[in-house]
Amino acid sequence: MKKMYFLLMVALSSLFLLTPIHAAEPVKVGMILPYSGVYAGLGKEITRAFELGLEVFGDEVNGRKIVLVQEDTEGKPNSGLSKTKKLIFSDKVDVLVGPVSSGVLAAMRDTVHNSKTPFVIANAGHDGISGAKCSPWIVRTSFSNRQVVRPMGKWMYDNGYRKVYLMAPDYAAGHQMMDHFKAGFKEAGGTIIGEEYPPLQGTKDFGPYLAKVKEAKPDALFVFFAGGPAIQFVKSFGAFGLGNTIPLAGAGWLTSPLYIKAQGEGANNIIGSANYIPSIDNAANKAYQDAFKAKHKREGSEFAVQGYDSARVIVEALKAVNGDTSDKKAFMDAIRAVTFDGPRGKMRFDSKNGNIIQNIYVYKNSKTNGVIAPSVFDVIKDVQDPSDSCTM
Amino acid sequence: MYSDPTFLVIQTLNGLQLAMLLFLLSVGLSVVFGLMNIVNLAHGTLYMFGAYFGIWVYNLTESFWAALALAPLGVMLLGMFFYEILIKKLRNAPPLQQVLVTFGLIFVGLDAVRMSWGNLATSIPKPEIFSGSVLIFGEIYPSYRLFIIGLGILVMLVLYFCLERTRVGSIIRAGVDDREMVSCLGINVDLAFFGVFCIGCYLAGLSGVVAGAVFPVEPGMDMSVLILTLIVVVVGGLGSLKGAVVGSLMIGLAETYGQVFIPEYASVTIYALMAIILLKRPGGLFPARAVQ
Amino acid sequence: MLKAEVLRKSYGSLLVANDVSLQLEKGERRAVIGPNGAGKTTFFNLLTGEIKADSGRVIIDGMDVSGQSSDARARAGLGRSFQKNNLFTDLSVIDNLSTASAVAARLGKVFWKPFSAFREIREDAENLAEMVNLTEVLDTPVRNLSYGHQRQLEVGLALATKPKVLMLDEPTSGMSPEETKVMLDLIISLPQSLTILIIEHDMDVVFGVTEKITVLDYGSVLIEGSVEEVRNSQVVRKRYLGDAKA
Amino acid sequence: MSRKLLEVENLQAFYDLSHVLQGVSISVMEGTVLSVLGRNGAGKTTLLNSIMAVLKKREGRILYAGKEIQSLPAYKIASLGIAYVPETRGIFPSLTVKENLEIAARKSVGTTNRETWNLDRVYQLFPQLKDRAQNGGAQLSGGEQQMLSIARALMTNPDLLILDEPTEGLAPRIVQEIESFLTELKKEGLTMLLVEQNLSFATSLADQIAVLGKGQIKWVGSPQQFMKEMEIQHTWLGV
Amino acid sequence: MKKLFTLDRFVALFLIALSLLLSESVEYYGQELIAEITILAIFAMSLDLLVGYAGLVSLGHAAFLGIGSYATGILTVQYGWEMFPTMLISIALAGLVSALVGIFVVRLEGIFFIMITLAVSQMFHAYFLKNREFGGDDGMPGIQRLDLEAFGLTVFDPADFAKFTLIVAVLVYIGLDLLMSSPFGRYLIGIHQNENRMRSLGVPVEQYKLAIFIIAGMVAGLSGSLQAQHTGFVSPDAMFWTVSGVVLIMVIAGGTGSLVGAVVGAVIVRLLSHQISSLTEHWMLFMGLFFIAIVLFASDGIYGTFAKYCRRSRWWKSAGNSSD
Repeated sequence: MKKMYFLLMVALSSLFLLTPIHAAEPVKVGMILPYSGVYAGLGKEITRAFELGLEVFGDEVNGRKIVLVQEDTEGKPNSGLSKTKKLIFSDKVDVLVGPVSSGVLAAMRDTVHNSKTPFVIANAGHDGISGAKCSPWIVRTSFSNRQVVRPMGKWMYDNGYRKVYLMAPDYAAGHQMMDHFKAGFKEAGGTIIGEEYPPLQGTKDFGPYLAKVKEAKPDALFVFFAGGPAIQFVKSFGAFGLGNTIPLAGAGWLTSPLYIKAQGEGANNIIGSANYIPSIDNAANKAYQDAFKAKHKREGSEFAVQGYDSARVIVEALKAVNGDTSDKKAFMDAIRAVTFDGPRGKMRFDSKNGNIIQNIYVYKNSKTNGVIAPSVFDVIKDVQDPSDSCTM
Repeated sequence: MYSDPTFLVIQTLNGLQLAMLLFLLSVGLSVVFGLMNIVNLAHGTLYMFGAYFGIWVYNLTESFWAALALAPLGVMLLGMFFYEILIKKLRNAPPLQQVLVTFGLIFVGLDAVRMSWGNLATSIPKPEIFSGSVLIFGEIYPSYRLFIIGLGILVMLVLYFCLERTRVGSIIRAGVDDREMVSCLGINVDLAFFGVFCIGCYLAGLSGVVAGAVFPVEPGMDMSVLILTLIVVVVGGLGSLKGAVVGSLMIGLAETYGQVFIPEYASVTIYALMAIILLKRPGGLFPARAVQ
Repeated sequence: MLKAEVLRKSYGSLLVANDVSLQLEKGERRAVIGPNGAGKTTFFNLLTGEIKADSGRVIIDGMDVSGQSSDARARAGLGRSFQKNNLFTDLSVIDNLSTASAVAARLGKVFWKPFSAFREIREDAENLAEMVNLTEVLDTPVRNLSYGHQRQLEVGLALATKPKVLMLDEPTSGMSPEETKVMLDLIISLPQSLTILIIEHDMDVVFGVTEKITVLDYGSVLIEGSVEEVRNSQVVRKRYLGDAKA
Repeated sequence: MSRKLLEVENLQAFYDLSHVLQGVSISVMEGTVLSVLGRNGAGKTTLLNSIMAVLKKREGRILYAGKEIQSLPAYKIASLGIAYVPETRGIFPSLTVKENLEIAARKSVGTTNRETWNLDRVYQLFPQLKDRAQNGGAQLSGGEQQMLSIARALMTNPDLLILDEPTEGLAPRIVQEIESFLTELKKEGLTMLLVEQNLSFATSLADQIAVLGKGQIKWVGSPQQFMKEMEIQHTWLGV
Repeated sequence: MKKLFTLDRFVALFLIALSLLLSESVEYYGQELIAEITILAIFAMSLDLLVGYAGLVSLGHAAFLGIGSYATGILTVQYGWEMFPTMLISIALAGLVSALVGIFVVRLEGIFFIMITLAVSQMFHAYFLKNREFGGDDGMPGIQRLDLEAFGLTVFDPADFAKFTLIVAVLVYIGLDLLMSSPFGRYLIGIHQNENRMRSLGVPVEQYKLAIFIIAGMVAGLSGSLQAQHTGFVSPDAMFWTVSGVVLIMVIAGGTGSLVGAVVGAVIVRLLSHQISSLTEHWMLFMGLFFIAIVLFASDGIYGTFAKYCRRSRWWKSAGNSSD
């Protein structure tokens, strides 16, 4: 029983151990990502690519080594916020990179903004962050939800789809995606003939929804699904024989290289819009994919490229300030000024809202040598987040 | 369009396939819970291991059928292992301790899966003969779903036969009525119940493999089915085959029809259904033992 | 004081109470006897409302409580002990009794004042303990109590609510003769104004406590009468005393 | 020739903290019937439950055919050839009458060459049960339940039959029927341990009577002696 | 006569003193963590009222925390209310909702109570997840804190906010401790020990269960309001069933039925998972093993086992506390 008391004391005294060490030599990058929970795979993917980016672009600037401090958001807003505070106030990181989910991002935003911590968003697509909730301390190397799907609406109308059915999980990102697609599509002249929003958690079966889509006979079905549900959706879509009658289009993550193998035949012929697909043909992408393959024995995904580019942004910004992060404003300005030709093509930050300006790729999956993979179908150049509700 | 009979048939089939998956999952939990008084929250973990063992076997053999045959056995062994080292000791512990231990097992199982197979969602390919579709009233319908329905009905019949027509079945039913009396007839009733536990684990593994070809296989898949399974169990009533059958049919069909007819409330249909049933029948519909 | 009118209860085809009626005057003491499975405890439970009767009425002190729950009937004046000890096993004797006394004093809605500040409840409980001969084990947790003491506490809890009708379900079952004697004395010593209904197997106890007996069999009243009448009844001798040659 | 089939030596048994049996010793000779008499609460059922290991908290020695069985689980004790007809009868309500019987069916493990009990023979002895074969266990009357419980015990082909108040709560006609069945069984040489409150029933069947009171054996003797012992009857049985 | 200083109160005092001391000495993040854990501890205490005192194991208690949070967020952000009346209304609202829910659910038992509370909380979760007016799954940001200038506390200073939550926690503890020492509390203990007996003594058991369900809901609402103020936002995640599950685990791990046990559970489980998850992404494995170890080696929970040991040990008895 003494042990139990001891344990109690250890637990309590560990509070003392939280006393932070003063920022010494290294530049600390706080990786605020999910390492457990539903999005753990993406958190790891981004971290791996970030590390790869440091290897490629240099992990030392002016004698200061770049080190990572990883904290697990669990994909939950509360944990994410708590860990964000730890990284900012206890670890005193110089810059934050993350998170995966928009909910966590929304929870973190005020703390980051108020503490004036440079923050590079490496995945979460929450529209507000490049809209009303924008901050001078935040840039995004990934995308905003509307940035990816809005141009796709116009593109689909222009390419002959007039009546489209929509489907996405019933949560903010799902609705944002659909709303912006709808806006782009309707602006161009198309009609939405039906919408379905299955529950985000625990949709056990897409069969009922697919049967409804089938009944409606649209020109195309446009969806947003990612991760496990994307696998399940694409498999069901194929199994119900919709593949032969109704073209399926989606926001890029639908057939991510991370999952496309598990999706089997159903993934064939799907078209989509994405900020990245592995087969983009440029030198930077080739270098990135070669490096990633050499290290991880598979293709790097769109999640990975966001981590890779985030590393490059930070390294280049550090170079611009000679490794001096004591003036946070100057460091942040340097971040916002970074521009380069990366795997996704030319990229720079929108001075208006800090969101990345990038190409949006329309891709189509096809089968070559028994392997289904996306290839670039069309490119929509230099897409900005269209929002103007940001006032910095 | 909702009045179109073909549409209704298709949706009913969808509901049935979900119901059968739920049945495979819940019957074991219901029995373990209702008859052995073990609050095994880690039942979903067994399901997850079923799916991952399935993928493992599939990757080695390239055969769905090998996965279907072997993975559930692996899960059963895993279940037996945990029974021997942990659950047995807690047979008579207060329920809250069982909750804590099985919660611990959920955590351990989750990380074990992540360490062994990674974090990314994946899937088991369907077997060749059920990878296509069939025509039902002129509608294309995935044949694998019919396979699930068939398998579910088959398991139901086998369980019914074993329980109602065999001596072991009599022993189990008698054990539910009066465990000590069965012992006094010279029958090792604990062994019979251990067998029941093993079958419960086996079926959880089986449903993991079967579901792994439809649903994403990923860490965390255990938690989403756990709740669904518990709902089936309490709706049907603890410990009875009839309860598991009726409970899974109700929940499976309610979930499907809910998504079709009241999509706005799809995420709460089954919760609402359960709440209503529990308020009317505080012990579920067909409990094996009357609630005191 | 207590009136049961044609109480009936069946489980499917099994009739466990077949139109049982009973009337007790104030201060009357009545024993209910009958072979095991005759429906004595069921009858008790129908009176207390723990089992809902299919039909029939229960009247306590002129108040019809037929449709009411068991706690309402208890508040109307029914106090009962159980055949199987039904105590607060983790609490001490005094805590058991004071809990019951608090219920009797209707203190449940008092949440601002410490329970220990109610001296009078403590005194009540101590008096009760004395009444049921448990003074020397006041601070012993129930689970460490001897069986006889537990049975005494069982009666003590029933008494604590100051009932109008006290119902005792086999208060001496499982007791040693000495313990039985103690219990019998205890029951005899209860105030004469208290109406008592007792289920008992031990004829010494029955004859010691009461003059009037109701014999239940197969869920219905076989005979009701004085000790002598029952003693001499051929029906009862045959059914209950097993036609013994004694 | 005759040997002690069951021997209980200084048995102590506890329910929670109450010391129910305080050193009980009895023995049952092979081929005889021992009746244990006692009031309610004397510990009769506890004695039987202790022998069958239904009650596990107990001390002392229990021997069956010379072998110690007190540390065995209930099912092993039963499978040595002991059958138990408990006071509650223990009918399985979810099983039909036939299933109730079949579940118990077992070959004799003993050495005696009694005729084997099977479904047919049991139905011969209790024709009512045959009529009720497909009925659920819960649908039987008290008498039928008692018969089923005894019949089921016989299906295990026991060498020792333990009965706990088989006449309790039954109509006199049924008591007589049961008495005649048991007499039949006794004639076949089946050893029995019978716990009773019904004196006439117990004395007519028993070869030996033991009186249990206060958790101890107070008197042992033949039925004839017992009938003369008015004092014993009064003190320990309240007759 | 009961001792004024029971072991529970002694340990509670010790924890409070330690936290107050720490809130001065640790740096920013430590202070944030103290506030976070203190709020969690209040929530855990409210659940312990149900689990440990009334025997009602709820897997939906987070719903009331969420309602407290949302009420605080909606009233202050969308309606511009002052924080103090908002807090009172939040608590009242959580109480009102738990009354409405409680009327239906308190008569269920065991797993059925668990599942119906889960169902109710999932329905609330689904409502807030869908409702885009309140931010949908992104939740609602921009929630301010209670102005405590009058007491010399600056709530934006984490140390002061931590102190504020500690004071609230102390008040809640004192309140609940008094409540549980009152005749009302004794009724509950009686109900938990033996519901049937209480009924046959004349206690309308369901009414008391309902009362404690409401009180627990209100305290949960309070913790929700504090949490919204601490994090500055509220999202439906706060009422997902796993939140209830984790707190239930904390209460069991700490030891039920003493209030302090719930606090100890919340503190230890939270700190451990915090620390371990910084070290390894496989922190769940260690937490899982930790939970299993508790059941195997400290079956009354961490504090429950500690208390049992203390009460048996000589020094506690020698301090004159033979019976508490």
